[in-house]
Amino acid sequence: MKTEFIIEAALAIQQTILANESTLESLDREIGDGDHYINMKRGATTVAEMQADLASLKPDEALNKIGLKLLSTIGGASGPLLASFFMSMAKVLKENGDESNLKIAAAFAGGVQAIIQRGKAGLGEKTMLDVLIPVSNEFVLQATQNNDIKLICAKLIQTAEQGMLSTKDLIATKGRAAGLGERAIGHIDPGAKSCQLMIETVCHLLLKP
Amino acid sequence: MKTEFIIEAALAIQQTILANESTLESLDREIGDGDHYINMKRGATTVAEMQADLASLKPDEALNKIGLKLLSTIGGASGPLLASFFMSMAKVLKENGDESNLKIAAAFAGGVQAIIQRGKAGLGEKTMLDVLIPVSNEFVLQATQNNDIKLICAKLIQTAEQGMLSTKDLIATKGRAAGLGERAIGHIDPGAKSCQLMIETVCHLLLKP
Amino acid sequence: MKKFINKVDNILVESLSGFAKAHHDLVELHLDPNFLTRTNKAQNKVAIISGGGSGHEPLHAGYIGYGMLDAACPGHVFTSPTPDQMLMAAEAVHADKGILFIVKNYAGDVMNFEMAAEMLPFEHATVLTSDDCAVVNSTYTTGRRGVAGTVIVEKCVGSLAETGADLQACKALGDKVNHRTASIGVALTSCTVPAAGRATFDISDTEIEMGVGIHGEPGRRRETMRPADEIIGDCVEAILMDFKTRQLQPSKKHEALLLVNGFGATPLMELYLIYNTAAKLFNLHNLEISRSLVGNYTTALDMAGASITLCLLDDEIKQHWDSPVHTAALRWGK
Amino acid sequence: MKKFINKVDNILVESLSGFAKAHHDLVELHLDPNFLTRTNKAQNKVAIISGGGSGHEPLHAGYIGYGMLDAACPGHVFTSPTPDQMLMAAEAVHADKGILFIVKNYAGDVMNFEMAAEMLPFEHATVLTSDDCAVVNSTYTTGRRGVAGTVIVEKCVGSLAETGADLQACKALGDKVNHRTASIGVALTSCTVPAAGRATFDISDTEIEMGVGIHGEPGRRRETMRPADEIIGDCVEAILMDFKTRQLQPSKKHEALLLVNGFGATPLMELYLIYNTAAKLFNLHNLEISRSLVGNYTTALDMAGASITLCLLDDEIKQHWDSPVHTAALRWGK
Ligand SMILES: Nc1ncnc2c1ncn2[C@@H]1O[C@H](COP(=O)(O)OP(=O)(O)O)[C@@H](O)[C@H]1O
Ligand SMILES: Nc1ncnc2c1ncn2[C@@H]1O[C@H](COP(=O)(O)OP(=O)(O)O)[C@@H](O)[C@H]1O
Ligand SMILES: [Mg+2]
Ligand SMILES: [Mg+2]
Ligand SMILES: [Mg+2]
Ligand SMILES: [Mg+2]
Repeated sequence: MKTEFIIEAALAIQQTILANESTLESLDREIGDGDHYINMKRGATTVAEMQADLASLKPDEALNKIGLKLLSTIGGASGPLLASFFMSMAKVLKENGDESNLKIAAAFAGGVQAIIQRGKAGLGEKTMLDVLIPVSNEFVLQATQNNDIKLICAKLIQTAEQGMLSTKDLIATKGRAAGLGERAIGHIDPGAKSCQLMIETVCHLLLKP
Repeated sequence: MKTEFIIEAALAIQQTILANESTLESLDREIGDGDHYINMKRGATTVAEMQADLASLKPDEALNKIGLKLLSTIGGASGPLLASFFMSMAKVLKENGDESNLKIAAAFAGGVQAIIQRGKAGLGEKTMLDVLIPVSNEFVLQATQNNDIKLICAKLIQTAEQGMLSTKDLIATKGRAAGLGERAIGHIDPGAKSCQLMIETVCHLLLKP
Repeated sequence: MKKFINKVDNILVESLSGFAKAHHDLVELHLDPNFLTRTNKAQNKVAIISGGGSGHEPLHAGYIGYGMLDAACPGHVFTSPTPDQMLMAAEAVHADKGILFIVKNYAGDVMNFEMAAEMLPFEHATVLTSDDCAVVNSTYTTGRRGVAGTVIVEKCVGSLAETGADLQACKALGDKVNHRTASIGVALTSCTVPAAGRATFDISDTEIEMGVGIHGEPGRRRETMRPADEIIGDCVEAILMDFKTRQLQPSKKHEALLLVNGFGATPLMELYLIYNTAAKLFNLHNLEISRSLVGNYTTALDMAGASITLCLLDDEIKQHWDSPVHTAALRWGK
Repeated sequence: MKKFINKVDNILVESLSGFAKAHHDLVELHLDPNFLTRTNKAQNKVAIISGGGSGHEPLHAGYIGYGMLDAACPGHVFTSPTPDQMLMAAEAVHADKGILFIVKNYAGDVMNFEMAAEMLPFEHATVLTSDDCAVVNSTYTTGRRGVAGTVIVEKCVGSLAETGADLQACKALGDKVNHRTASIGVALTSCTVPAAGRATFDISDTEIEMGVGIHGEPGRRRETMRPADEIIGDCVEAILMDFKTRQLQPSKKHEALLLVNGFGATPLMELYLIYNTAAKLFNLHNLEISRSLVGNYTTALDMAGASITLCLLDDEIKQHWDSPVHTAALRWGK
C-alpha cells in the first residue's frame, strides 16, 4: 500500500459521498436524525483537504492521522467508529507491515474489530457492521487464498452490496434506529450504505487499469 | 319601540352575524387581527341568550342592559364602542321617550355620538363610523321629514351599504388598520361591514309585512 | 390547524388554570371575570396592573410578582380584556397608593382600560406603550403599537413601585422608558388564532413580513427572504432611524438594553444568532449593549419570527432593570 | 426552509457567539474546538460537563453556571460533539475533585464521551440519562434515549457538586434522578435541520407522532390528531406504565416534579394547558405535583410538540432541585 493511493482513495471517497447526498440523507431521515450525509461529507472533505499533510507520511502514519482527524471532525455515532477503524488499522499495519494483501486484510480486520469494540455491536444489528464484518471476513479469506487483487475487489464489492441490502429487513438493536422497533424494517441503514459506497469506491480504484 | 322588537332584532342580528362568518373573518384577517367575527359572534350570542332577562324591561332599560353586557363580553375595539352606543342610546330614550321615529333617530344619533367620543374618530377614518355617521344623519333627516318607516328603512339600508363600501378606498387612521398605511387600501373595514349588516338586518325586520 | 386544545372556547381557562397551578407560589387565578393577582398582596405601594389579549404569553401573567406586576387581565386570544376584569383586579390589588395601568397602544386595549379607569374608585394613571416603530410615518395614525418593549416598561415601573414611589413617579418612569424604546418585528410565518382555525395571513416559502405586529397584523412591507444579517440590518436601521427622528440618537458611546424576542416558533439558536448580529450593528452606532434579554417574552402564538427592541439606558432605568424581580417568566436577584 | 441564517456552516458559531455575548457574566466561549465554560471557574468541586448535538437549546449551554454545569460541549446540529471538545473543556474546568460527564444516551454521544473519558488525565465518571420511555420494550435496544429529564439530572447533580460532594456521590445522585424519571414526547410537526434544508419527516395536518425523539426520530406510532386531553392521557399512561414496569409506582401519595417541555414551536399557552391536564391525571395516581417546570427546556429546533417528564421526588432530590441556581435558562434563589 502506498500513501499516494490512500490520498487518491480519500479524494475518490469524497466524490462518492458528495454524489450520494440524497440517498444518504434520506436514509438517515427515515430511521435516524437526518445528519449522516452531513457528517460523512464533513469527514470526507476534511480528509481530502489533508492531502499535503499526508503526502510525506508512511501509509500507517497517514491512516492514523486520518483517524485522529476524523475523531475531532465527524462527531455523531459514525465519527468515533470510523476514527477507531483508521487508527486501529494503522496500528496493525505499523506492527505487521503492509507488504501483502493478507497483511492489508488483517489490518482491515483490525479496524473492523475496533468498531465492534467501540460500538459493542455485532452482525445483524442493522449497522455499518453488517457491511464491514462480512467484507472483512471475505477480504481475509480471499487474501489467504492468495487471489488476485482484481478478483478480491470484485468479491468485496459484491459482499458489501449484500451486507448493505441485508440491513433492510432488520430491526435495529444498536444506534439511533434501535428506538424504532418494527418501524425500522424496510429501510436500509445509512451507515451500512456509506460504508458500502466507500468500499466500492476503493475497489473500483484498484480495478482501474 | 317595543322591547319585544329589540329581542326580535337581537335574534335576527345573531343569525346575520353567524351567516357572515367568512366575510367578517377574512376582512379582519386582511387588515386587522382576524378576531372581529369571533368578537361579534360572542356579543351577538350573549345578547340573544338574554331574551328572558330582557322581556320584562322597558326598551331603554333593555338597551342599557345589552350595552352593559356587551361591555363585559366583546372586548377588543368593537366592544367598548358598541357598548357605548347602546348605553347612550338607552340614556337618550329614557330622557326623551321613544314615541316617534324622530325620537328614536335622535337616540340612535346619541349612540353614534358616544362612539365618536369613545373612539375619538370621525368620518373617513376607515371605521364603523363611516357607516354609522351617515346612517345616523340620514335617519334624523328622514324622521324630521316625517317619512314612512318603510321609506326610512330603504334609505338607511342604502346609506349603510354606501358607507361600508366607502371604507374600501380609504387609508385607516384609527383602529388596528392604522398601522398599515397604503396597504389598507382595497379592503373594506370589518367593523363597518358588521355595522352595515346589523343595520340592514334591523331594517329588513321593520320592512317585513 | 394542529394545536394542543380540547375545545376552542376552553383553551384560555384551561391554560390559565395550568399557569396558576404551576406558579401557585406567585399567582392566584380569579375566573369570571378573569384576572390574576400576586399571591402575596403587596402593601403600601402603587398597584401595577396590565393586561391585553391572550396569545402573547408570558405577557402579561408571566410578569406578575415581586418587582413587576400586581395583577394581569387576560382577554380572549388577541382580543383586549373588558373593563370589568380591570375593575375587579384593581379592587383586589389596590394598596392605598393608587392604580397604574400599563396598556399596549391598541384602540381596543386603550378604550377598555379607559372605561375601566373612568369607573375606578381609586386614584389612577395609565402608561401607554408604543414602542413599535414599524409604521414609519405615524402622524396620520392613532400612534404606534405597543409590543415587546412593554416588558421593559413593566419591569422598570414594577421595580420603582416596589420602593414605595407614588403614582405620578411610576407613570413618569413608564412614559420615559417607553419613549426611549423602539422595536421592530419580522415574521417568517403567520400565527393561527385557535378560534379562526387558519393562518391569519398567507406567506410563501420565500417571503417575510417586515414590521409585522404581534397579532400577525401586516407590517411595513412583504419582502423576499434574505440572509439573516440583511434582515437584521434593516431592523437595526429602522430603530436607528426612529431614534434619529425622535432626536434620541446618541452622539457618543451610550449604554443600551437589547431585547431579542421570539414570536413563539423561532428556535433559541436563531434568536441568539440575531442577537449576535444586532449587538454588533448597534455597537457601530455608539450603542453599547450593556443589558440583554433573549427569548420568547412577547409572543404571537405560534408565529415564526422575532422582534428586536432597543432601550436607551440611563442610570435610573438601569437601576430598575437590574433590581430583583421574581415572576414566572423573569427572575433575578431574589 | 425559512430560518434566520446567514450560511448554514456558520449558524453554530454565530449563535454561540451571541449566546456568550448575551450572557458574558455567566459563560465564556472557546472556539475550535467549541466549548463553553463558567466565567468564574468553580474551585474544589467536581466539575460537571455535559454536551451533545446542538438544536436543543437551552440544553446544554443554557445550564452553565452556579448550581448546574461547569462546561458544555455543543456539537453540530443534532450531531454529538467530538472527544477533543470534552478534553479541552475538562482541562479548563477541572477543580481537583474529578470530572463528571452527563451524557444523553445516544450511541454517538456515548462513544464520543467514552473516548474522551479514556484519554482524560483526571478522575472521572459518567451519568447516562435515559428518561425517554417512548420505546416500550427496550430489552432489544441499546437502551432508552436521554431527553428532557436530563435537565433535572443536571440541576440536581450540579447542586450536589456545589456542596463539595465527591465524584461518586455526584454520579450516584445523577443515576438516581435518572432512574426515577420518565418522559415521553409528541410531535405535531417535524423539525428542519438547517443543513438538510427540509423537514426530517413528513406528517400530515391530521397526524401526530407519539413518542417522538428530540431529533425528530420516529416514535411509538403515527396517530390521528385528537383533543389535547386524549393525547396527554396517553402520555401520562405511558409514564405510569413505565414506572410500574420498573416498580416505581407509588402506593400512597408521593411528591413528584412535572416538567412540561416545549419542542420549540409550541406556544406557552398550550404548554400550560398540557400541564393543567397532566397534573390532574397524575394526581389521580397518587402523584402529587409539588414541583413544576413549564417551557422550552429541551427543544428540537423548530418542532411543534411537547414532552411530559415526571420525576419521583425524595427529600434529597427535592433539596437539590430547590437549591439556588444561576444559569441563562434556569435561575432561582440567587
Ligand atoms: N453501536 C454501533 N455500532 C456500529 N455502528 C453504529 C452503532 N451505532 C450507530 N452506528 C452506525 O452509525 C450510523 C449513524 O451515523 P450518524 O448518522 O452519522 O450518527 P448519529 O446516529 O449519531 O446521528 C448508523 O446508520 C449505524 O450504521
Ligand atoms: N377609534 C375607533 N373608532 C371607531 N371604530 C373603531 C375604532 N377603532 C376600531 N374601530 C372599529 O373596530 C373594528 C375592529 O373590531 P375588532 O376586530 O372586534 O377589535 P380589534 O381591532 O381590537 O381586534 C374596526 O374594523 C373598526 O371599524
Ligand atoms: Mg444521524
Ligand atoms: Mg380584530
Ligand atoms: Mg383583536
Ligand atoms: Mg446525529
